[in-house]
Amino acid sequence: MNVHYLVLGIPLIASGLLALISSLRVSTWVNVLASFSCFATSVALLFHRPATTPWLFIDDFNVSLVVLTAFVGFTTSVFSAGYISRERKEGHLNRRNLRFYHAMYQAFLFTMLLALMANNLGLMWVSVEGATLTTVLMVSLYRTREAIEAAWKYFILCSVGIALALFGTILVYLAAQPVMGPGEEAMAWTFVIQASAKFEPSLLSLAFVFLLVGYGTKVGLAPLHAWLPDAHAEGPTPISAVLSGLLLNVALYALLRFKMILSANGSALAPGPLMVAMGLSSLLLAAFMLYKRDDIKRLFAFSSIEHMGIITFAFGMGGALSNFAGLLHMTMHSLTKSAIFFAVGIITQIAGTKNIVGIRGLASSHPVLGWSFLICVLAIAGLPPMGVFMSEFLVVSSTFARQPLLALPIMAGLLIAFGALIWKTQNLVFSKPSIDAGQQYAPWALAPLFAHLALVILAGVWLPEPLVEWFRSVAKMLG
Amino acid sequence: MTAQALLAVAVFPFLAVLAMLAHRQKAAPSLVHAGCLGVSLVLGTIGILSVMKGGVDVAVLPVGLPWLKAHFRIDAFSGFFLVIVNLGAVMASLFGISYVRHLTHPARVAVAYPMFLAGMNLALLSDDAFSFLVSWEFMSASSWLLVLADHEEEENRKAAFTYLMMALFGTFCLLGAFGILAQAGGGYDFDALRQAKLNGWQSSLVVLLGLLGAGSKAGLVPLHAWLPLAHPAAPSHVSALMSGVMTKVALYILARILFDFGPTPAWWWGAVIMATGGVTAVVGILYALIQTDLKRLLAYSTVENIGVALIGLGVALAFKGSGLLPYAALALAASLYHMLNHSVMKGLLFLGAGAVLHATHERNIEKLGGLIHRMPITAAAFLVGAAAISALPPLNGFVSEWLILQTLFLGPKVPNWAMKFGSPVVAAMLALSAALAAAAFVRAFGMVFLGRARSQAAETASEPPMGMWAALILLACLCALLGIVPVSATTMLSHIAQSLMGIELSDTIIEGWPWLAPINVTRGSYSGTVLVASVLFLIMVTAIVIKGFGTRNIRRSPAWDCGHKESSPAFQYTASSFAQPLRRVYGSTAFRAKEEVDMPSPAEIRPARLDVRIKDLIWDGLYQPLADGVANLSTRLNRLQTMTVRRHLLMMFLTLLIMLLVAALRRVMP
Amino acid sequence: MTLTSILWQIMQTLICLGAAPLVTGFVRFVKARLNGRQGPSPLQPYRDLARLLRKELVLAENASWLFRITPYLIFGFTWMAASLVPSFTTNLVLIPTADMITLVAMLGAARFMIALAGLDVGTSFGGLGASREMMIASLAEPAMLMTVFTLALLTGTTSPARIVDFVLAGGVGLQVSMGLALVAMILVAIAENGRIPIDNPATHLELTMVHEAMVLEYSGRHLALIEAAAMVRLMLYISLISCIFMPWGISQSGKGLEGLVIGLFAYGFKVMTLAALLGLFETVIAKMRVFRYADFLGGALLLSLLATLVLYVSEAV
Amino acid sequence: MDRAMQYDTAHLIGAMVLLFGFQLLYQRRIKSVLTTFAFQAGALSIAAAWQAYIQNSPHLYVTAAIALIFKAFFVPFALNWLIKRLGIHRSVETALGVGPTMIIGVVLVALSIMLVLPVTQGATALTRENLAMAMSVVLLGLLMMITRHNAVTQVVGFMALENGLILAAVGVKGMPLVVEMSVAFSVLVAMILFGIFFFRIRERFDSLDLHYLETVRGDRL
Repeated sequence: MNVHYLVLGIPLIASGLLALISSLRVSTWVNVLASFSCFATSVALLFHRPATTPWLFIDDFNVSLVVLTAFVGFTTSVFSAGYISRERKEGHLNRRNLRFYHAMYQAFLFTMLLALMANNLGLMWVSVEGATLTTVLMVSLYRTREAIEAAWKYFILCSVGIALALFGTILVYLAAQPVMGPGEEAMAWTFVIQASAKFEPSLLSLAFVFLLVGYGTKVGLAPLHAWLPDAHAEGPTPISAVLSGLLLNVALYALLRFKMILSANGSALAPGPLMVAMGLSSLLLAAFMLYKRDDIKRLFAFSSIEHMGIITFAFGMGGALSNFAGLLHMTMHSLTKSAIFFAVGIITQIAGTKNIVGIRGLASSHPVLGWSFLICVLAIAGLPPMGVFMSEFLVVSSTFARQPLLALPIMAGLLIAFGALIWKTQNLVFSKPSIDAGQQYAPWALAPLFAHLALVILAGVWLPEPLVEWFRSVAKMLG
Repeated sequence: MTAQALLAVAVFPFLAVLAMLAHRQKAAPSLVHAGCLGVSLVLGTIGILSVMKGGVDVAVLPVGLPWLKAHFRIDAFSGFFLVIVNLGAVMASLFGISYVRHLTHPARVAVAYPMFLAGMNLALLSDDAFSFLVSWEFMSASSWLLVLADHEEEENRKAAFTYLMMALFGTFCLLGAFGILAQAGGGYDFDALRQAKLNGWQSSLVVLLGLLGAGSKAGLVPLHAWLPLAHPAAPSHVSALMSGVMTKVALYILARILFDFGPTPAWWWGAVIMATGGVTAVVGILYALIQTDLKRLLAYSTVENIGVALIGLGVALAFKGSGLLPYAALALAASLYHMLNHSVMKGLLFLGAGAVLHATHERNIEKLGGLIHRMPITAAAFLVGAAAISALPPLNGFVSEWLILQTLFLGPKVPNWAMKFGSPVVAAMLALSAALAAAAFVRAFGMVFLGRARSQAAETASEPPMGMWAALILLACLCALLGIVPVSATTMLSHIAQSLMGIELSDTIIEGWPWLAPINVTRGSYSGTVLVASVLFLIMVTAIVIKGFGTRNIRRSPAWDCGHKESSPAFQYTASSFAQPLRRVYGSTAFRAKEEVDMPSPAEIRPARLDVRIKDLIWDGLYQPLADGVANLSTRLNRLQTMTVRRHLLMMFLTLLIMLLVAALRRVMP
Repeated sequence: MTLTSILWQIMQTLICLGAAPLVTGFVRFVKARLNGRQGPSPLQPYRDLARLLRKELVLAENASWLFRITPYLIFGFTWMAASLVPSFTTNLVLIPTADMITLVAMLGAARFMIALAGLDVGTSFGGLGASREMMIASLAEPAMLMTVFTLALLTGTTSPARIVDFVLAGGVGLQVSMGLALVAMILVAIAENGRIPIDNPATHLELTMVHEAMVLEYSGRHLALIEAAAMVRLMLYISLISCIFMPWGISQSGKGLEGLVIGLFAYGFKVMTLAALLGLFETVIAKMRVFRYADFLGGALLLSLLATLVLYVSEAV
Repeated sequence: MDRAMQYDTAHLIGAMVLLFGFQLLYQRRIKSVLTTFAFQAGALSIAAAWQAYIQNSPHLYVTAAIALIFKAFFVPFALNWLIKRLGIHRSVETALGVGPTMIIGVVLVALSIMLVLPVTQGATALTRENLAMAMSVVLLGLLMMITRHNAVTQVVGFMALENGLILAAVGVKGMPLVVEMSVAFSVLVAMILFGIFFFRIRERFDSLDLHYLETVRGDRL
């Protein structure tokens, strides 16, 4: 049987299983093991590609994302083991919550992997919606008013977004059906992309607008981003990690699939300018918003918006360099940002507050944690030798070369965001410590963070050849 | 050669790791500095060799951008800067070996210090835009950490933040310049950038971005804001490097962009850069004149010297742009020579300040004084540095400023009015800044070392340990040497001119040892060697005559001072009273200086007061508004986040409508 | 370099030192006569110097080594500078050692040292003198360099000897900018030598004093050296002005002995005339308030800048 | 009966859905809103059934059934019950007056027609007009959501939007997964109802925010 069924099957079964297990320790272990085996099997996809069906497929684009998702899913599960147990100890969560949490975690992984592997556009849509639902449930896990409110906001905005996305999907089928005849093939991306040159351009343009607004809501592009910071802030930190690290990517991935169809069609409305506009607005808005943040999780949620903006901008600019940079940035961002949320999780737990002003001098009280957190932030802020720098280098330089005027807002946005991040982090990591060094955390809790950091730094210095090849071929497809 | 250099640089990270692991050991920081000393020695020698040998040596590592790889290369030009950097590094490390031990947090410094050196060296070695910017950023980040070495202080954090922001701004500008060049040249490696064919506005944009990018690092007015903040915050031997060396790395890349990459920019850019340099020089030294913090003062004097070096670059560009290659080579050599000299003098001065700081824990010159009695060696060395940086013969500062003046005198040879009128004005600015520098450093030296001690700390000060003053002595000797036998240095420069201008300098600048003569000897010439020799001879004669003539007995007595009896040292002339005449002359315009005298009427017993208010126009006029603007805007935008769900839906709806309209209109009007 | 050039160099060196007190004395003499006083003989400065040299040295308690070496350095630099200005011949072996920029800078070095010496003892008068001296210098030096710039543009060189050659060869003619440069240089000379209206060399205990304030603490041979240096500096400026703006009679290399004799006489005549003029000027003009120096010297700076720009108008270059 | 006839019937039904969509905008009492919505759902189910018949694709009957049972009967009843249970106002509270809302609605319809007009090549008249109507219904639903405070009316608006989607979906030949989609949406709606009930959202979706605005939301400084 094909590997990717396995990759999808493991989390699905695991989530069913976890719904039944009530012991915390067991379920934690099952969760970790399931995520790990899922990741292990997904690695196999790198080496042999299963045959394409109208429903599922693996290509240059989603293979790396699938592995990335499985990997981050795994590391996050490791992190969440430590995090959750502490939450349980401190009595923030009861047994029922946790059972539910673990089940949902696997279900969430499943839906995301499905969305990535889906060849059928409808299936992709369904699984993205599924991902939304599962995360909604997890965000409201704490049952505090804020949590419920955040979940509610998230739910309403995203369901409307989802609805619009569906309309867009229907429109695409509408455009495909006269050319390819009715049936599943007219909805399978691999077939659509080949025929799309003959599609009705104006239908495609129309479709893309709906898709951009629909999936864009999930990507968290301003001004559709309102749900994102609250959802990140109020949910358990592991969920914030996967939200930022994975879900946004998945939504963007869906959007890019359609962009490919458009650029393959040629005469349809050029998606570039729209995406550039959305990207810039997200970047600039988030950059300014960062200054007003006191809640550390909200801070990094907004930084996610900012980076999604950069990525969208890059893809909007198009061209080999920008697209490559966009893909690289997607990967790097999800690795780095989830690492940051790992650190943030530990910090908030030992500091007992999410308020940045209340946390000071981490480097003095908890050197390892403090410094690794600092490095993560520097990485996300785009300092070498970390991977984000490489992508930002490509984006900014190529933009300067092609559209100097567009480069100015990008530069301004990056600078402003950088300022906010560094200023807040500097005060958090340095100055006189506010947390007593006695506050301990499990030493292995940093392991996932280090894993991510190692990858990010490695990528900043050296990228493996096959990955580069995939990215370049995808970049070509993205036009 | 390049390979060896890379190997040597690779040692630095190990030292950093070592420092990190052994951060509990007391001796570790000193050992790390010793290691840095060794490595820098190696790199410096490599630099000298490659300058002497000329030629180009390339190495490629399979890292960095996948399709680009990391290119490294040493030519005479980068070799020269390798010399500058590692000369400074050697001295700073030598000083640091014993200095770092007395810092509050030696470990922090010991970790970041090697990384900083690595960053600077790599920046010089790298031969493609990507690895250059990586090392450039690395340099900034590590020095940021060094500025944060004492991060418990609020203002240190502020300084570090400002510094990092400026650094990033610079990076983005350079990124832009490289981007445009790379687009035109078809690749990010410097060879491609050299081949780049640009049209008019593109090359102008490149120069502008390069100027902003390098300028923000080098401390070009008005991008100099970070220097006076960061230098006092960093440990002294680090500020010696940041100020004396790192700024040169910035000028290095600027020179590359101006003379090496792409087509030669239009001559008028030369005029613009020359003028910027002039303004920078004058503004910098004017600010230096009114500082009371010794290291701030030195930082501003760095701004001045960067301006001077920039004048040279500008003139060189103007000459090259109008095809006067020999003159261009001369101007470039002059500018480079000034960079070398400045790195030596400024290193000396900052290390001297470090010695003072170490002895008194006091940076405020109003609280020092009389140190010449207790720290004679430091005083002598600092005196040499001060004289050199005030461009006094026979020291090195004079030689380079003399050469730059000579090139400015040639300026009107450019067949163009901007230069014809510009160069005299800039020459006046240069002369003015030199004279003001003399004033500033008389003030600095006088307040710190001369007179009577103004505080307990100054009274109980003592000479620093040998490791520190050894560095001071060496640098002082270097100052003298570079001034007295400049010819040997200028031969070195001629190779570089060769590599950038394609014309040997040796026949234009050297009229046979020991005469230094631009163009030819009839244009005016200078010989430090002969000068020193004859002045010494005359002094000797005088001494002998007086010995034979007058009485030898000396009587010590209280200072006469026209019969005034001055009990307390507080009666001495203070730094601010010294600056008062100059402040009256220049201050009223330069920084809106206002003096308010409150003289009590004879009956009253309250003391009289003199309040002086001084504004930093550039900060108030440029940086503060920026910060406020960002703050305001973020407050306004923040409202978006506090809307109701329905309003957010409205936003979505509007976005959708706008996009639909775009799609629709695209049909109506294609 | 020939034997004669070495010989003339030595002679020049001796003259500029030996004649300096006489010139100063002459100026004082002229002033006294113009004031209607008898006044001391022009040879008085020699006696003063001799007396000072013989006197014992009184050092302030906290005077440092810097305070003690300064007089020698000042004297050495000034003397050297003076002996590099072609007075009666341009055929001097050391001429290429320093051009006019270097001369200015050498005097600057001397000033730097004396200002430090003023600060060394830590008296308020010393500081006052030093700060004012540096303020004056900050304007005078640029002005001087700008005149040098003018000459360099006009004559294509910054070496005084070459300028002399050029002017004697009639390369200049009558230039407006030359005139402006001359005025500027005279103003600078007045300021640099601490003459009225900038400073009054004959006063003490005035809050307006500059040069004297710095050397208050000096006595004995140190004071002698400093005084001598001041005299030599006056000599230097006079001979600089004379050799650049009225180089007539100066013997150039290749000229024989008679040329040299003519040169000597011409030089003596020029120096005396300028000294007399200086004396006259000082009697008719009044001392300025300290903060009007800026206007005075700023004027000099602008004049010299103007001189350069006028060159373009008159298409001399 | 010939194809043209079939199409015209399809359009007729679609037009009905749109008509009800308009009617939703000018209802002033919640009860009547609900009945109108029930009618719209009914019309939708007829449309689905008709398409199932003319495309002879039986699975659309399921869609029709879902539309009929779930939307036309269950949801209105559930909402009625909620109104009683939570004591929600009986009258529609508008953020924007009915008049302006209607005008905007007309504009939206015009926009969607304008957008669909250029669709010519390949696409049959069927798709064109169907699409125009579906899009109008979608936009009207969205419009309703943002111009009405009341929780119930907003749920209705959301479902109206969704009706538009289904209308579009069934209208095009051989669209796969239509059933799954309508199911998925039913789940969504169910969750919304659940949420309204569970979180006691009395008057408005956004009421939750209001007294938090000062305290939590976006941790304003």
